[in-house]
Amino acid sequence: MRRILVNVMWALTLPALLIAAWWLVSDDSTSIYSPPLRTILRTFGPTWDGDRLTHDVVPSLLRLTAGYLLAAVAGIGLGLLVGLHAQLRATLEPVLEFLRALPPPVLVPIIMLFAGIGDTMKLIVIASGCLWPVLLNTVEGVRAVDQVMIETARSYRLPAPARLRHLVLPAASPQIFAGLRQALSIGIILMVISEMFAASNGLGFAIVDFQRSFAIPEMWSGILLLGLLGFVLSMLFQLVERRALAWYHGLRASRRAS
Amino acid sequence: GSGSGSGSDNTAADKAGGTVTLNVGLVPIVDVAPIYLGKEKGFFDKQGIKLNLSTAQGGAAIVPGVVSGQFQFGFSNVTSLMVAQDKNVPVKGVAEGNNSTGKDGADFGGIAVSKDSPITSAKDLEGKTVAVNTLKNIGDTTVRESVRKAGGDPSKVKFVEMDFAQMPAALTKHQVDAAWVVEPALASVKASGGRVVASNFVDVSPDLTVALYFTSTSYAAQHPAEVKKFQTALSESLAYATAHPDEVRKVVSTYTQIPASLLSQVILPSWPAEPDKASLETLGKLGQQDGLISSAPDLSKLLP
Amino acid sequence: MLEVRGLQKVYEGAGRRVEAVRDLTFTLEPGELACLVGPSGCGKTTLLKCLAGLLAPSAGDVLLGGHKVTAPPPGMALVFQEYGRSLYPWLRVRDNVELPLRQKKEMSRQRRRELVERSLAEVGLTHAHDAYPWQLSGGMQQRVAIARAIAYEPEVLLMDEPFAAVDAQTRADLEDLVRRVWQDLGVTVLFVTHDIDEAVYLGQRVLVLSNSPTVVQEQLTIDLPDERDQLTTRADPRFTAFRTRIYEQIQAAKVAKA
Amino acid sequence: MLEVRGLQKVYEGAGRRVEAVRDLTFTLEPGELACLVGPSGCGKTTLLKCLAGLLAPSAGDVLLGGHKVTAPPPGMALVFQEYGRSLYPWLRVRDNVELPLRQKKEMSRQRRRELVERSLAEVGLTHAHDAYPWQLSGGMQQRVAIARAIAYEPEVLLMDEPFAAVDAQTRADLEDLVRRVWQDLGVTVLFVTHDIDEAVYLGQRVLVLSNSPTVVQEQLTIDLPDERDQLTTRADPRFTAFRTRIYEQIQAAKVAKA
Amino acid sequence: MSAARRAGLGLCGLFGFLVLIELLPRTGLVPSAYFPPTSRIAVALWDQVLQGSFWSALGDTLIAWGLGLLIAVAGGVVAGVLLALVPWLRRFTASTVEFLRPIPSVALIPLAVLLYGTQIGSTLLLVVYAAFWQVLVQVLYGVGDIDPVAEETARSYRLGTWARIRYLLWPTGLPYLMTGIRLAAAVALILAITAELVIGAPGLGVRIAVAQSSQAVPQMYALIAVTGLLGLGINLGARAAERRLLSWHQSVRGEAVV
Ligand SMILES: Nc1ncnc2c1ncn2[C@@H]1O[C@H](COP(=O)(O)OP(=O)(O)OP(=O)(O)O)[C@@H](O)[C@H]1O
Ligand SMILES: Nc1ncnc2c1ncn2[C@@H]1O[C@H](COP(=O)(O)OP(=O)(O)OP(=O)(O)O)[C@@H](O)[C@H]1O
Ligand SMILES: [Mg+2]
Ligand SMILES: [Mg+2]
Repeated sequence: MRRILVNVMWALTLPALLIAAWWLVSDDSTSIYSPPLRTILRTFGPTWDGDRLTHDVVPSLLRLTAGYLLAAVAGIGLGLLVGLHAQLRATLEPVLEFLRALPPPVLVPIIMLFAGIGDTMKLIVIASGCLWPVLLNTVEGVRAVDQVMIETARSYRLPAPARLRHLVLPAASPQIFAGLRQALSIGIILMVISEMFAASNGLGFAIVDFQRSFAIPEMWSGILLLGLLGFVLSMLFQLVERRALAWYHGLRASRRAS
Repeated sequence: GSGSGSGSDNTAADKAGGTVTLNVGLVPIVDVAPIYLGKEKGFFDKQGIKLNLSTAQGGAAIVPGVVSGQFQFGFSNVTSLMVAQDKNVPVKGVAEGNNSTGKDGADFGGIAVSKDSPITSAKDLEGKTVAVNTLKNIGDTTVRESVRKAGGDPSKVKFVEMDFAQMPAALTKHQVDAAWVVEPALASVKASGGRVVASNFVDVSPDLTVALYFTSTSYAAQHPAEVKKFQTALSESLAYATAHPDEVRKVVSTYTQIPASLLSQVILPSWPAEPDKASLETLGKLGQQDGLISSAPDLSKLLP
Repeated sequence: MLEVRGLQKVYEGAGRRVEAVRDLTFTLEPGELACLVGPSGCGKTTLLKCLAGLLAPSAGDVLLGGHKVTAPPPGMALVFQEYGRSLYPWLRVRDNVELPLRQKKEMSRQRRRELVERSLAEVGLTHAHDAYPWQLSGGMQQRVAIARAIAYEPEVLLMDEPFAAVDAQTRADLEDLVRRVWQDLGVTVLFVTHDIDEAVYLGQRVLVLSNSPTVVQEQLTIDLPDERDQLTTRADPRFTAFRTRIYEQIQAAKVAKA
Repeated sequence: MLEVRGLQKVYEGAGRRVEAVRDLTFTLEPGELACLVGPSGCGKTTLLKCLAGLLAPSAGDVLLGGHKVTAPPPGMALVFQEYGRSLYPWLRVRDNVELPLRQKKEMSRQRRRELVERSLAEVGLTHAHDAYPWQLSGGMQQRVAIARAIAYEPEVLLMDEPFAAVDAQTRADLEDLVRRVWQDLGVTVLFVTHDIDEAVYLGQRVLVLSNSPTVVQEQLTIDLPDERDQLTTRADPRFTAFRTRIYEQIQAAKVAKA
Repeated sequence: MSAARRAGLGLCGLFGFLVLIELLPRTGLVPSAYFPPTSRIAVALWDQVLQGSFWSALGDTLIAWGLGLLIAVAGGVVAGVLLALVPWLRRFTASTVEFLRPIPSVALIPLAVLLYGTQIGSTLLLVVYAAFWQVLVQVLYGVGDIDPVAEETARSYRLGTWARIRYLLWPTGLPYLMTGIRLAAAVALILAITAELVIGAPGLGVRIAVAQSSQAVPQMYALIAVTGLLGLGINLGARAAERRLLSWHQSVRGEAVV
């Protein structure tokens, strides 16, 4: 119980200080684009009421989840393949690097050509952005698997699936998780971007809509909500990671216990 | 806080040698051809204005740029300006931007459908999906008016947001049933066999003012002389553009990349000297009716 | 059974060229237990990895049962010198030992359990089933690696200094374990060690490698009785004679180089 | 000099609680060379890490020169049992040895070079300066770790089974090296080994640890003459007596547990 | 794999991709008016290359990209190392970091314009904001991956803070950082183009926007291809740097073996 309280203290101190600073600095702001924090917070409640939550936030979250999962599966799967086969890597890398550099705002129209303007498109846009950190980290993690561990697996002739499941995946998992972590925030960003195109609802759409209709405090409240969303998702992510990488953190913690 | 207008006096308005440098934020479309033409013809030099024209994708960048004084002037559609005024954004129109041609079926923007679409009139849009470039803006309000005038129920139309640039493809691929398209995308739609089923601007008013050049209220108050010079040069440009459509097409090819084949098909907007106040009142009412703005726009403050 | 012909291995890369093994030729009969001794860095590990099909020789051949070894052949187990790194830190001790067995499709779950239990008991780790390898001492880790190889019931067993990290008493026990397993299963064993007494005590034959450039310096048949035990065998005067002989050979190998 | 009082260390975590060391009390005089023997897993490494200030004891104290050890004290060098992982794979052999010396601000570049050269020569690695650790054999890696400790010219030297991976001849040479360094520099040495002969040959005193729960089972002063050499000392009947004595003690320690 | 072979395979991959783009519209799967085949894009690209304004736009984009990336990487590394060295700082800032990370750069556009107008400053702001987090997260995971034995070695030899950064943190984190830089480089490019596209700061993005709104489809694709090619070039540079900087690392040295 006390530990939880202490943790909460640590987590809240800096945000509290920053919010206080923002509050003070912005308090007498007359600028239309940087309204006082007071105003922003006051609009927060009324803006994100139940109606908006079901109409904008929930669809966004669903798209985000689906896109993120799609990217995770595709990124890890492709990353394992590409990481394990040097030839395949040499062949595919230029194309992947080419695609990786394409900015989503110009990519979206192209994706629209293939995937239409519905949720599939948004899902693909989110996935197409989340894919890269997962893919790159998986590839690098796979390439870095310890030689002796590989030789052990080979000498016992573990067949490919067992090698994947029991060696490559766990060995690369710390780095894969780094990628998944990166992808999480990118996913949120792309959720917003995808909803700037051919959308009529969603958190991203709402923010852009506020911005265009000069509802600036509402827009800021939306940005705050994005931040909160990122924070909550990242906490959830850490829970998952702590379970999945228990051996890894245990190994490191046990050695540093002094 | 980082106040508005903080940058309004430093870089931009340096009056070195009697000339002022004015930064203007524009959208790279046909509508703003007169200002490019005027610059080319020296109308602005004559007033001692050195013009710096930048293009941005839309109001998202231009309005804050003008409000913060990074731009002295910007180009925007009137509905956006009404919304801004309604939200107390300190903007003020200074000059006519462009007008609808007023010719039904031959306007620079209209509601288009694909070649094989069963839709023949605005009434058929009931229950259909219509693409507009921005929701809750001039596009959907005027399209609703078209539907209403054709005897349909505008509340049954489903709008979806999409860049003009993507509309031709979306129509071809039947991702939307209809789209409110403006030039040059409209020419592109027609080139691939699409049809215009209604001219939504014309349906609102025979002489609808679509866009204005605007500035921030603080700039207008502090630099009336510059505003005046800008207005003078601009009205000369508008008149010249109206008189020389061929030169307009030529200048458009300098700041856009519209393919020549398409450019010759593009319908130019009209550029009268003054905004049409009556049409703006109608537009304001539509905006109010659709809930874009809370009260009737104060046109005396908004218009030059 | 296992035939090595003109084996050469040259390591190249990172600006270094090392001829680890120059020219090795020898044969192991089926069911033989041979020990390999030689100075540090002479290429024993390299040789073992070539035998196991983990490393491609630069020249020469390795034949197992008349077939050329190009990949790890079935029925072979290897205990790595780098025992710590050959255990997977994300698997508990039990799972580390069980992992290779899972690949034997025909083996029942229960038999697997039994083998794991028994082999861990035989190396004295009955109580460590549930630990992660990094929670064990060096010697315990090494014993896990030995248990894994024994549980696998291989036909050919290659061991690279498997007792380096255990105390004298445990070592003696493990020596007897290896001889017992060898006799019970009729497995062919090649055993690398630095301990000359151990080599003589364990082996039917002792191969002495020279210092690099490495060749087989001497092959000694240890014609001590097959029934050996720690007290009487080591007290045998012939034991001492073998030991002295080998010691001299290794000395000679070293001097030849200096 | 080095005093251990009532030292206890309990490992907790990942669902396991291990009392590695129950209650250890002993003292090392300045300039003493003591050897530590004990069954595998009895807590020797744990003890050494507590002495080195790398691990905080669960109870009891470690005092060095009268001061409590809470962090690695200056002038102490440790040779790790996991020699392979204690070398940095990104540094060449020479740089691995030189790294700790760079921390000695007052030392000239030239002196540093000299120390590195000499210590590498002393462990027989004159030709491996430019190699990376992963290009070396196990025994060579272990010798690099020894060279690093010796070049550091520590006041207290803790060695954890430092000769486990080298052949008999090299081992004898390294034993003499340790005794030479000890005599020349007057350094205090605590030496963990599994080889009872080695413990007797090297030490002025041998500490025997019991099986867990670990205590000091016996402390034996080895009053052989200070001038020792591999042939005559090992042939000394008192040497054999000590050896037998220690062997019995370890047996006793093992039996006590079973 | 030789460099030539790698390049050859890469070219094959690219060629296959180009053929695919050529065939997609030709087979009528997508309307060629909106998705032109490779050949038409190539012609449009050639047109662009002949224009001086294209090169100045390219220069502007590259300057914004390079400068932004430099700031982001430097900032990310310094912040990451600082957070790794000072654990309480990490705890203190964790929640804020998680809050700020998912805030999309695009949502900051009005703020950027407010501060810097359409000058390079606003592009930089967006580029740095987006790329910084990529680097930071990778660095944090990287420095968390330090081998415990390597860390204990550093502690036992009392390496100073600087030496620990230089010789332990840096090499361990480097593979993660390289991935981070590759991720950040692409994100920086994406944001540079997007900012130009939306805000109208000088550069390639403006040209893309103009082409887009002009219905100049092949030109638009040509410009998009240029961003892809930039990404390709950036990756080539990163790979070359990696082969130099990480020659010791498993992922790079592993390539040479087998
Ligand atoms: N991966 C490698 N790259 C380059 N050289 C290597 C590599 N592995 C081993 N060597 C070199 O090959 C030689 C033989 O090494 P090997 O590990 O086979 O010796 P060893 O007989 O097992 O020694 P030890 O008894 O010390 O384990 C050594 O000189 C070593 O430096
Ligand atoms: N990080 C750890 N976490 C949990 N338990 C540990 C850890 N390290 C060691 N132990 C346990 O502590 C006990 C003593 O280990 P230690 O490594 O000190 O033994 P040792 O005497 O050095 O053995 P060896 O001679 O085999 O190296 C063992 O039972 C081991 O399982
Ligand atoms: Mg070896
Ligand atoms: Mg130990």
